[in-house]
Amino acid sequence: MKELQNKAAELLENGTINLLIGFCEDGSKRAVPCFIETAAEANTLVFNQDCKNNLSVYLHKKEVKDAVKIGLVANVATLRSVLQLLSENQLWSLTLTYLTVNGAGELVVLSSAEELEGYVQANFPTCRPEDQEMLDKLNAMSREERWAFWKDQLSECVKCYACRAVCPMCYCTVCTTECNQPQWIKTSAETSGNFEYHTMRAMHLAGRCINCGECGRICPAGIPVHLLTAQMNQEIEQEFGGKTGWSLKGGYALNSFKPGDKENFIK
Amino acid sequence: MELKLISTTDIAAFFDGLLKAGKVVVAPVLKQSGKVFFKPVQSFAEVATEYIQTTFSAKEVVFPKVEELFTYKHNEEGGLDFNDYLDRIPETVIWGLRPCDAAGFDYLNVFFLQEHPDAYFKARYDKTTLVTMSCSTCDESCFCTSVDSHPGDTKGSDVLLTAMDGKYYVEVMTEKGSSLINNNLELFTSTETLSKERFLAKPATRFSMEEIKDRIQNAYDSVEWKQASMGCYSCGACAFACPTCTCFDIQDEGTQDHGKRVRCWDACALSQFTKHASGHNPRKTQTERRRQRLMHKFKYSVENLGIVSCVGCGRCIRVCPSHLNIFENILSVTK
Amino acid sequence: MAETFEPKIVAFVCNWCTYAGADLAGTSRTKYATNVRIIRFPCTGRIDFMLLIKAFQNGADGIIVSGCHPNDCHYTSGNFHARRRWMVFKSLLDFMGFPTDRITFSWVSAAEGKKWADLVNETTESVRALGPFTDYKNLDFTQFNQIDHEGIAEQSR
Amino acid sequence: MDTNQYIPYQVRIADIIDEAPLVRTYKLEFTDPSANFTFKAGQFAEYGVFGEGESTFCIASSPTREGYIECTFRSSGRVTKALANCEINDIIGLRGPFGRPFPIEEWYGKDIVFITGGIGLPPLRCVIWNVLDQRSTFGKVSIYYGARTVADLVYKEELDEWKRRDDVNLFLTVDPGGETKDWKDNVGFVPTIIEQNLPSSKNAIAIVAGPPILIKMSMPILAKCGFANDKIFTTLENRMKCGVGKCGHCTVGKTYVCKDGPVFTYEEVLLMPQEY
Amino acid sequence: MARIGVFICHCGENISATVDVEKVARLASKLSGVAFSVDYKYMCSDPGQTLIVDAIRKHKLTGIVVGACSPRMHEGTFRKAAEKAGINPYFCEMANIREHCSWVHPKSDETTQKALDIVRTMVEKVKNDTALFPIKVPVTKTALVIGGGIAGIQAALDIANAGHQVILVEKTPSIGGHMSQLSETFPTLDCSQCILTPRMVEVAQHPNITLHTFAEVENVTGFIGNFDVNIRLKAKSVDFSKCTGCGSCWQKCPSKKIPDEFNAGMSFRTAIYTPFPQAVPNKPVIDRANCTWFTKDGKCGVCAKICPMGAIDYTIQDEIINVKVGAIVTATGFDIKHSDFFPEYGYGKHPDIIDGLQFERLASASGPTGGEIRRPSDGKVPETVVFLACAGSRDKAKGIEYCSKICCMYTAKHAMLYKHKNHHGKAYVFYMDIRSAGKSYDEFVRRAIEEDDVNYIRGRVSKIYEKNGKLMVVGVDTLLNAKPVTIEADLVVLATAVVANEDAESVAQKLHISYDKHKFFAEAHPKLKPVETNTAGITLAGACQSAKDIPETVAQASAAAAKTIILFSGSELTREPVVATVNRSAAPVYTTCTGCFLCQEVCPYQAIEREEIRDRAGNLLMNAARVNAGLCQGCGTCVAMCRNKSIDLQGFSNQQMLSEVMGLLNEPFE
Repeated sequence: MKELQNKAAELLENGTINLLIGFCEDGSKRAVPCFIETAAEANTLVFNQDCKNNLSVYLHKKEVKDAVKIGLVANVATLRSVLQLLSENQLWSLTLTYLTVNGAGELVVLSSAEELEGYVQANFPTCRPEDQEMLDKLNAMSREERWAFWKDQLSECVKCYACRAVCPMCYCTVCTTECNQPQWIKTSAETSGNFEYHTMRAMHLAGRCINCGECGRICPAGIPVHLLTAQMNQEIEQEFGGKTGWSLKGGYALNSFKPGDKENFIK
Repeated sequence: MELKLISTTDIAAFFDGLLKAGKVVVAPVLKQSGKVFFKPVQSFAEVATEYIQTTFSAKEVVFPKVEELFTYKHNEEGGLDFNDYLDRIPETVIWGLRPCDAAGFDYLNVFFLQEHPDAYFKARYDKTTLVTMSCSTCDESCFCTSVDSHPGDTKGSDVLLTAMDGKYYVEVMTEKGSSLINNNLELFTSTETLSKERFLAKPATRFSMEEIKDRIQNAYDSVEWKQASMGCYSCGACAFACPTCTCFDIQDEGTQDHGKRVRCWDACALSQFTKHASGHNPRKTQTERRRQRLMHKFKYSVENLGIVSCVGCGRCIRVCPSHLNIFENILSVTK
Repeated sequence: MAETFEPKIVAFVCNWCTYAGADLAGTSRTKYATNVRIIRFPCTGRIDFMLLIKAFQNGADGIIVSGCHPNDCHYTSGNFHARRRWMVFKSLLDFMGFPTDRITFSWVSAAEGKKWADLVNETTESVRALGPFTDYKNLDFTQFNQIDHEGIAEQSR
Repeated sequence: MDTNQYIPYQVRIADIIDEAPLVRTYKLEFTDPSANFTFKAGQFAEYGVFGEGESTFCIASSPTREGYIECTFRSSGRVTKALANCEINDIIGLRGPFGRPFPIEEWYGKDIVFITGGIGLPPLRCVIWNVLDQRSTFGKVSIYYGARTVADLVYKEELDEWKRRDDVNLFLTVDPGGETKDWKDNVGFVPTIIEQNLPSSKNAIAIVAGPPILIKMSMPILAKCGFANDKIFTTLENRMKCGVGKCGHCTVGKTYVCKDGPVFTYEEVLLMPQEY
Repeated sequence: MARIGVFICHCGENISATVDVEKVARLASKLSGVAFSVDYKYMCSDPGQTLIVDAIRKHKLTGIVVGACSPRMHEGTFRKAAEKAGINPYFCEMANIREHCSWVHPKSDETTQKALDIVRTMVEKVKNDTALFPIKVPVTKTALVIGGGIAGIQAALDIANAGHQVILVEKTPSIGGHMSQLSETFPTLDCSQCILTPRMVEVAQHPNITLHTFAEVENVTGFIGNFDVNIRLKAKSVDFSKCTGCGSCWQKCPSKKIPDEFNAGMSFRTAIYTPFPQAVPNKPVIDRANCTWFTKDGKCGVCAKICPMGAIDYTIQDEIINVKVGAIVTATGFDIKHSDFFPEYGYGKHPDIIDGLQFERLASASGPTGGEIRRPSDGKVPETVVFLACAGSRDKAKGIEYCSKICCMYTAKHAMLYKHKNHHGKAYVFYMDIRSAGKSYDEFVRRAIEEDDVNYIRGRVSKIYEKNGKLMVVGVDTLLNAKPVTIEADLVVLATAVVANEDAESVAQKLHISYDKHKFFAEAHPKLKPVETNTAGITLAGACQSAKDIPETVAQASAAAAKTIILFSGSELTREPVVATVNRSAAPVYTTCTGCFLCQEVCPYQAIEREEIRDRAGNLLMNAARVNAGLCQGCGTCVAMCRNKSIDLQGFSNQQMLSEVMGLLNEPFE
């Protein structure tokens, strides 16, 4: 902890970074994202189990972009999303430094995309067991049961777009939901509109989602939306191979093909 | 106002009485996600008992997340026929909402019916009766006592039930309320005023309206807004969960010949909220948007309607993906 | 229902193979079910999955998606990309419990007028067997809009 | 029970005038003769194309001209584009009139100075005609109007008419480079033209509308002429949905532009946050 | 609202027979946005088009829907009409109520309803049409001709003589193709070589023709007017700049037992060789697969030693050259089935059962027997020769349903040639039908039968077996009430089926052109575009499209040349504006493209480029995709790829496709 704070302070001090995005504790002792611009504030930094937010999302935020040289306190999921973003030609205007804590609990500072790639590949996360459990449960269900499950879940969606807002891969300046010529997605949060929205979102993230699970975790209505993309990713991985947020080269399953791709579902 | 008592054993009978009377009863229901939502229920058994606060407020009964304003259809004369449903709204009882929610209704009522009364809200509100439950528990997000309310507040309620060991202390506040009671009057016994105090939760008081009343005046220019809003992802969770957020969007669904015009919730935190077709956006940054929301709750609504439009239910704090904390923000910007 | 149910089937086809194949079915007067309505795209690669959802939302009971056989794409690779997209889209719908047996994916070349006719007939029959597609319509009883209020008022009586 | 604010009137497009690139004026007549629709200069309405939605703009015709209303709009968004695709005799929806009008009654006997540019003229046109139709009740009337190019000038015929009238001083201009070879009027930005022909602020009212830059530039000049901030009027155009101060889209601070405005004195504007 | 005109065509009876066209027109007029609706007997006729033009003018229509045949048929026709009436041609849409409706459904209400729905759908689309304008693309005035047979030679010469550059690619060491192997040609019996050789020489000497023999097309990218082609020049192992073609090398070459392709395997050639004496270019190449230098590393090397010019170079490697061409003529020719294709005739195990090409070589003065017809097994002159027409052709069982077209004629020719050379010999021809349509073709066959008394027996041959030195040909004579006949033959000649080259499929895939199930290349339209392919700028010549005789081949080759010359007639060509575009708008938006460039990968034409968007001060604001309208072919794969709909496809825009779907599924009215 202290180590992290000192390093952050140092980086801010020597001008390596102008802004550090990390976590601090709020009044009720919850880890919340914080934005530190001076070495003096660095001592408020914390980094522990309940530092869940994927802070890479903030890299799309104008107020943050303006800082250009940015330090990011990140867990592997976050680093993975940064890697994916780089492979999608994003964040080009930023100089990033990453601070993380490895399995052995020691501070790791990554200052180049290559280092980042190396670290991520060395510490590549697997699907969270609780998610896997849910996926298996759903896949074991009958078609009708699954439909009922999602229908019930999606009926609670109010289209607050929190799932979109916390998703590092949802960086479109104008989302399909806001395209109104034509209007692809109903603005209203009727269940069918919600179905549209979440299908669309899952399709757009299939093969790009880095499974940080934020969308599901923060959904006010408690809808496990992250399962959709998690499932898609697993299917894509076994059908077409390739991992998301694995390398700088990217390798998006849906803009490539093999002549021998699966087609048993085609008459 | 009448004061009554009803035993906890009879409460179910009272509840069923309402259903039998053909009323739509909307009550908190625990869903598998572990969250509690207001749902129309068919029996008392469905009603959740152990909960501090529902995820979303009860406002959607009178201000649905999607509300059909009217349907339109081209007629033979080349004109259109409109059809709204204002006359088709059933009697509804909201059961077990918290005093903060009820207080929210108090604001909604004033807001929607001032100047240009909102026909849809009115139609729903007139048919809705609020049976409120005092809070015996709370969490660190609750701060009703900071905004001139408390866990046993009767503000906005038609009936307030306060659990006192073995019985409910029933405060009947309005005509609507008493007509509800009269539905099964035999279940109730009259009583004199009792003190609810020891049965109520004790949420921490974060500030008092009194102390910030003056300092909020020039809060607009506070430098703290940036920090207060940096964490904001610009989603609509806070606004949609809020019992007093009233912003909405109007959309047409259908073709030029036939379809419906609906209104659905909108949120001032969404970047598109104020954006013009030209791309010009009066509130460009999240800082401005966050400020608008908070200033509206604590300053503008007071100036416009004389009411603080925050009821301290703490929902926005609970749902916020980055745990933005409204009372901490207010404190920081009124420093 | 007394009279047999006639499903509405929308076909999303590419211009160079399947559309031409359907033309060939026409020129060779091959008869098939009237239930299908064709929407012409330049290439299967152009077919946006959102359009399938929209079609179902607007009352389609079944959908045919068809284009050039692999390697025959007029644009060389459009159908390869489409194939992947379909595969992912289909499994997503499956996962969401959507009845994907209402969607038929196929390759029909410009020379396969007969195959087109058969495809339409088979799909029409299978969808007719499935019955009208109501899952989607039933979705739209949002908690508190008046339609539902009536619904509930009904039940509670 | 009060009338339902959300049910639109049905109006038939009686006439269409193409004013400038992308800019059209519709003359609208109420299909239901019994609809006694009355409004005041400066008020706006919600114009709806069914299936597309509603769009907000001012009523451009003068309340003194009864039996119809006119609106002028530039097609930019979804609704305005759909609106632009309408033909004569199409039915569109209309809700209104909304908002606080110009306090014309208070201006009787005063000089009126209109300052506007481009598509900012329509909101003032209603006032201009209102004033001209009651010409005798007002003092001098001066209009400063400019556009980027000659083509972008709207209401060309009316401009000619005003030019001909000797009871109106029209100062017409186009931005440098926007003139055509047969352009006889001023060339230069509106503020410059005002500088060259300073209006008297004595017993006068100034009404400014148009692009923000124009407003920003004109204010100091008007101040220099001695116009008090409460004698300068303008009209704001924020995004609006309901028009009755409920939907919250148009708020600027505590102000709901739709019901507290759109007409404001410059004094009032200065009190608002810069969110318009 | 738009003012749409709907025009319903009866197509004579073709549509009106099953669709209630009046009703369709009547109900269409009720559709929102439809200002005018009418039905007419023949919309595509002059009066029909005039009707449309007048209606557009009279009713100030903003767009039209023509309910008639497939857009692939008449879209152009009606778009022109729209243009004539003064509206942008792309405000015209066709509702295909013939191929997709009236022709495939019985007369019924459903059929009429369907027609109606189709029309409504297109009305919805046309409402969302936008004015489009043709795109101009520069044209590289160089043609690539693939294949050096008579087709390729003819096409190359025609294009070259029109003054354009031609690159001719031939995979064998010499041009000439099958025609050079033929002895005489029907129906004139003039010597094939004699008429072909001058043309071959002309090619070699033509200033506008660059000839690449022993070369193959590696891959093709780009599009009409702007193809980018890689050609593999296979290692000849001989430096042509030094070689004089003196021939000492192949005379001395020790490996002499290589079956000679030119003589259809009936003689041998050396490892270093020229295919035949008149080869163009007349310089040898080394067949590395059979040269001991390459097979038994570095042994031999005789040719190098012998060569007076030192032209032999074993180190030469394959070379890939890149050329830019504006058009491509595909003239890759054909192949024939060989006798090993026929189990009933002993799988070609018997040397004296030969195919037509082998007989040509036997009959050819330049052939292995110097033009004397001797049977391969023992070199005896056969007394009885049996010719089998339709060997494999028109035989479902063999998977070749089609007629090989040339067999009837060359079989007659073969029989004649044999008779001319051996007057006492007997010639029998087993045939199914005699197909001798063509100028003085039937006369030719009659001559064989009447003057050269060749015995024509109508019937099939069931089997052939050997019996004491003779080939017993067992068949039936269907004209003599199906009497079985057995003929003792010394030589049997099979007129084997004409088939596509084995590499036809891979060639088609390199060129991105389609092919039929027999691997013959597919023409764009069976009647109206027999020379073009579906890929603009690529034409077909000769037997690669279907079996043809020489005059037909030459005619099609000249046609292909003509198409190419037309394409080259202007410095740029105008293309359909059906292309993708990435949206752009004024500041502060600029574009909604987020510059993820995931679309770049899916574009088969590399049409998506990067654009840097900068503010006035020159600061880089964003990277956004941009479509090169010249390269874009309008498949729209990128459009479906783009997550936030920043790319759209003109003519098939999101708005259009979505409103089609909506329009289609809106409740059927009335």
